[in-house]
Amino acid sequence: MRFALSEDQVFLQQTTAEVAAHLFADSAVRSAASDGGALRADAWKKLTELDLVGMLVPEDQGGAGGSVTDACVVAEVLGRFIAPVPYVATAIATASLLRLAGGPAESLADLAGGTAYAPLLDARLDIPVAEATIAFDWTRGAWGVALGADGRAAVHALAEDAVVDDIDPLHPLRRVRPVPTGAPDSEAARRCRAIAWTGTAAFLTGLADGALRQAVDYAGQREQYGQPIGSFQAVQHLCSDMLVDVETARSVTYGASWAVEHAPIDEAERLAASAKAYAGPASLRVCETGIQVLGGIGVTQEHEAHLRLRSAHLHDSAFGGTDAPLALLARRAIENG
Amino acid sequence: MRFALSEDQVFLQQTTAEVAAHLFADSAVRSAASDGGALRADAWKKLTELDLVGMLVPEDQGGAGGSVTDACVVAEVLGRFIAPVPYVATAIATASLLRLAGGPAESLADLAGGTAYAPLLDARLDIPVAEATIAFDWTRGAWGVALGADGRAAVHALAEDAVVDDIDPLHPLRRVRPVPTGAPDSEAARRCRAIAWTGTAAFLTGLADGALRQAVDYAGQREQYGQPIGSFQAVQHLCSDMLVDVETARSVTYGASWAVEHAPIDEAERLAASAKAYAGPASLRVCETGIQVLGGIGVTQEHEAHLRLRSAHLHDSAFGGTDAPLALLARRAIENG
Amino acid sequence: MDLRDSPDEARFRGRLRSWLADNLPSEPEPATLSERWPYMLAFQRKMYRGGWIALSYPEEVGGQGLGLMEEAILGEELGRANAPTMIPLGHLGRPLLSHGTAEQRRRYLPPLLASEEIWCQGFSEPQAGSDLAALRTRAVLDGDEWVLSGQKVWTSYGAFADYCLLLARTDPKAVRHRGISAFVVPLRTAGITVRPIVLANGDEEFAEIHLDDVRIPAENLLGKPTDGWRIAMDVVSYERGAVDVGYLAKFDRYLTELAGLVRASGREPDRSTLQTLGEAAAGLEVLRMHCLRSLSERVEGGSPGAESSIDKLLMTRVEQTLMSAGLELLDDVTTPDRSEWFDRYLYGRAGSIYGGSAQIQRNILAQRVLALPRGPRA
Amino acid sequence: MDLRDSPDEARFRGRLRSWLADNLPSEPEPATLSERWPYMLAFQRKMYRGGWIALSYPEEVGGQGLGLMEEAILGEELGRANAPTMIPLGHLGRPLLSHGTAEQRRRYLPPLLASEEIWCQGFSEPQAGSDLAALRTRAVLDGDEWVLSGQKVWTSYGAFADYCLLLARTDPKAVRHRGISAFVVPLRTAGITVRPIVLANGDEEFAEIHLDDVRIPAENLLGKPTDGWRIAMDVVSYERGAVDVGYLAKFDRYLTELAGLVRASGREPDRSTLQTLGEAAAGLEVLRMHCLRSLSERVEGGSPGAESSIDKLLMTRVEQTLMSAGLELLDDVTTPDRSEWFDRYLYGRAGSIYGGSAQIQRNILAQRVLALPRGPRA
Repeated sequence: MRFALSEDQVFLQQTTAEVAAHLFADSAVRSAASDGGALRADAWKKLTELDLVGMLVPEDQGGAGGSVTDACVVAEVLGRFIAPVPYVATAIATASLLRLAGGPAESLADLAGGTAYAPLLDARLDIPVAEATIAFDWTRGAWGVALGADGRAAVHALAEDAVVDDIDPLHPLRRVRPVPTGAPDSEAARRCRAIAWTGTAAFLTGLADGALRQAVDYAGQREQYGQPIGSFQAVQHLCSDMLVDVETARSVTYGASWAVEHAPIDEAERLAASAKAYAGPASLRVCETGIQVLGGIGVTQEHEAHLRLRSAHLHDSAFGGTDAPLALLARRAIENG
Repeated sequence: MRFALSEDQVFLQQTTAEVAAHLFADSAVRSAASDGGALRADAWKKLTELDLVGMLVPEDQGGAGGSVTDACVVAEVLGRFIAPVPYVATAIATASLLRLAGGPAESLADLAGGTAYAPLLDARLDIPVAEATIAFDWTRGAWGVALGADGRAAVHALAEDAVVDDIDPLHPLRRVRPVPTGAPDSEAARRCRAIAWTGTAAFLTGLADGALRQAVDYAGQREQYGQPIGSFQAVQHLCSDMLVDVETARSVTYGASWAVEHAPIDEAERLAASAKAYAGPASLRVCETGIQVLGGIGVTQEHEAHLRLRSAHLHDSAFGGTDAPLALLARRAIENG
Repeated sequence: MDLRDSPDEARFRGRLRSWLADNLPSEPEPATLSERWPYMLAFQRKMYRGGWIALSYPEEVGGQGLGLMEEAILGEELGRANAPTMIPLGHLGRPLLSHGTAEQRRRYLPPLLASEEIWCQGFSEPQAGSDLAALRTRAVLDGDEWVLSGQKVWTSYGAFADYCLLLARTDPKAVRHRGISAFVVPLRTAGITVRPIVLANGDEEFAEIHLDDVRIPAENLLGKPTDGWRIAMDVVSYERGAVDVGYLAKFDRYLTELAGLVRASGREPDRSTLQTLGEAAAGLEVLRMHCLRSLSERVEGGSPGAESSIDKLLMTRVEQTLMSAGLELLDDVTTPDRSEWFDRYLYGRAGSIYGGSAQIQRNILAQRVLALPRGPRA
Repeated sequence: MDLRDSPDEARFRGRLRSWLADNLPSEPEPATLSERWPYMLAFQRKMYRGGWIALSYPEEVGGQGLGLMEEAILGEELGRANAPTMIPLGHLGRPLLSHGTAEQRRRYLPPLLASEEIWCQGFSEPQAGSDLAALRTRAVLDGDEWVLSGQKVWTSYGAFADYCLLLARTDPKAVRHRGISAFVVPLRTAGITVRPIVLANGDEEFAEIHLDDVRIPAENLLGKPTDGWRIAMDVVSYERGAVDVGYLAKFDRYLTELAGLVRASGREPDRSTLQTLGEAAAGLEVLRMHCLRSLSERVEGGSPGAESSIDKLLMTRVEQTLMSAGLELLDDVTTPDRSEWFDRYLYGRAGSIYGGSAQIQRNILAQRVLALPRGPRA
């Protein structure tokens, strides 16, 4: 047993962070909320060039042939920088579905080449049982991907309706004309769901990690009553609780990232469900506490903290919120109890 | 509108506190957990002599003819001292049922004279719909009281089974052979339930108030790192949160204590349900935090903090826990929404 | 205890209720502040003309000579009638009443209370948030004028205001809060720039005020020099009472709306839904009762003390519980209702920050109510 | 990342699993500690004879010369097999190993690891809980003997122990933690009184130790004089890792039991039940993964640092979530299951107190991991 990133993964983490720091400066992220998708498009191009978009696509189909852990390393870093790109939606959830649930091979290669694909969900952002109505983390012109009634991933041209971006302008939803789907019952479909949960948990962990770093920086600098606010025990304890949330969300997420590829399906699901159900609320707590530490500035549009919190909410809701993974965990426990 | 205790009520509060301080010293309460009911019997006699047991019994039936607010004043003080007596169960819940739901007049007089009566509940400590199996806060030889199928309070001799006192040894439950009951549908029965909720909220508030006082005293004296622990912001904030819980539970409880006697039934129920659903969890939080402030000593039998927490749990569960009042509040909101 | 109206109170409530029935605007409240402002202002002036504003102020300054009790009834009835949001001005008139000269009261109070002149509060600064006593805006007497320089933030409705009740340091040698004075600053004065602060939910309720050698007449000092801190604490404690700021009515409206959406969903509510909605409803009743109690204590005992931090923390807790309930129950994230609720939730995050953060309120309670020993900082 | 056993680990697990299948006691674990103690001790000695104890200690002192990984596998398999509770002794052998003389290691370690001599930890005192460095027990060298006087509290299994690893102040002039030394104290020595502390749930796991002019040989000093603080911090950080203390296995057992009771109730679980049970289950997976990660970091990087406070806070959080779930789901308060669960819940309240309170753990994280500035106290 070894629970640690490999040297290659640490390198991947560092280079992704360098790229992200360049692409997603705080001010760039703030303007991305209203730039009509310009940063999103530029950044996606760059991430495609770096082979990060095709991380889960096999090398012989034009991808990087990486592991889910590799993809989670990237997703976490992107979360830290509140990156307005559909990495979880496209590079993790959709790529897995196309690859593991027998989707068209040319779409997979196309995805690795930077073409926009969005996973199709129901109105509660859960994985649909019979009908999808939302393209999640939608990009203009994106194809939609969902499991068909035959249990195979199918690609759909989308008849688009309203854009819903008032919760998280960095990750728009698009209503689409209903697409009939199959339920995620096969082992392949269940593994895809587990991978989507895990990738989302990684992004949520990164969002939280960024909030923690920012809070600690700010608390070390901002002075009130003649001393840095970070020297007050009340602020210290807020930050410590954030740290516990971040590190423990990270632990379960990376554990799940290994399990979804290597463990039997029941164990894979148990860990992925735990990661999703834990990282969502943990990330919300951390982003909220981060705003509390920042004080007034944190609730304005002059700071990106609200965008971070918005992204945390959207991703907490995605792929069945906490309800779906918690129900899975509870039912498994009851079966084995 | 006047939201304050009257001068008489403040006097009642003071005298009850003096009596309680005498009867329920910390060491006496600790030994009451295993004295076979001796303190309970003595104290009940004393409270009967002082006309506190008959508080809700009309004067012409041998009682004090007091208001529910008066009874809540007494219940709160008794809670503060973790008094091992069935004041809420007998003097408030049972007395109301006998008085308002047409119980036998002689029983009411008998109750005011100190005879033991216990309300009959179901196994979840909720007010029974069809069958009661638990005598709540039971005293040896107690009569059981429940609403009959005819909607009138009935007195039952109890065929007793096991005593359950391992959650709260100060307020034993007794399993009894099932007693058929009616559901609390009439306005009188609903008002009785509201009074039981309110009285329980008062006792819970008192429990919390005692925990707060003790924590603040201890934090002012106990030194670590060369200063009183109460000077550390982390401890200060724990105490402040306790204060908020205590004072706000008190507000809703006394508001309810007035409403259950004077307001239309819907408003009475809304306030009583709020008091019960709020004071229970608030009291649990405060009793738990109190133990955290006390540190190690708080989790031993050498201190009465665990008895306080046990009593808070039992009373939080009593009369439908938080589920019954929350469901009532939610359904009313939905009807009016 | 008597939560019923007295006969006078009942008559007042009856008159108010029928006036509201006749006078409420028929158009709904606009969503954006720039459209909402004239709407709010028009209704507030109409209410003033009807005799429903400044209830507890003396008649000679334009008030109604009634009490806090009537103020509370007003809050309740406005909520019940789903009336437009009130512009909170009442607490800013208090220091004029208590510390103003006869001339200041005569000049400023009537138009303030009539909403003919809008006032805002210039307390917080970029470097003086929780630590208000650290404020740096300076006022220097130059002949018969005060010259003010500095910056204020978090000024509610600052972009719409005519006057600012502003704190500035007049004695730089005195320690912290001892050197502060309060001023009446006309915002049209040269050297003042007002810039709106856009909140996370898009609201532009707050503003920054920059003061660059702003000259105001000497008589615009309120109270004596260095009375500033006492005046500020007075205003802040009024501000902390939930009744004054009309939050209760707003929360009631939100709860009713949320319950209506649950009903409209047509789904039979499960236990988890009942718990979530029930907790939000219970929270509102607790807030209502606690406000009544605080009100009653104020009616009997004068101005609110450190205990008002309890009201503030409770209000925040109830608001955040209600907002979380909304997010949980409105689980179709693509509906406009959910989106509006999400904006309210974001706005609610500010509740534990403005007017003294939750941490500051807890400090106040620990030290001033519970009398816990001060830390080494003291 | 590779959460699979290596071939060696898999072989070890296989052997252990089959040994456990053959050797687990057939009688259930007794409820009271006085009956449970001999039961636990018998099984622990049997395990030692089987070669399953002291896995990561060197063979020359009676260990198995294996690693932390095998210790973790042991914890997992004990939990999986629903084995008796282990007596936590391993962390007390560590300072003997690292600071003991050859003679001390030879004399004390083998019987400690074999559970033939039981050890306990004499750190906390009535006036030195969170603030361990304030300890007052004194040791004075008198010829070739140390004379010890003072009082220890919160000593796990103190009433059953033969030896105590005890901290005492040897240099009263040195500031706080600099004047402390560690001793090996035989508890049968004259002048020692051990009194059990009864916990709220009736457990007698802890004890007080009173020392009244207790004379022990000079060679019972462990390490050099004033090494005490470093030794203590070492022990405490080992203690904080959840894997060592076998909590994970216990929590797993509790969860399985709770889920079984939900199933046995025959009621179709509603959404609220699924959420509550699911959160408890997720908590355990988080704890398991975090423990694996910490373990892996320790295998690669040596002894655990300040980050172990994360493990401790997580363990408390997961325990308290699990206990609350039990209380909520077992809503028939008259059943023995509920009553047992309530005892566990009460015991769980101690989780945020012993071994450094939750407040102390947060201080450690803020100052030593996040490097936030120290307050004026420093």
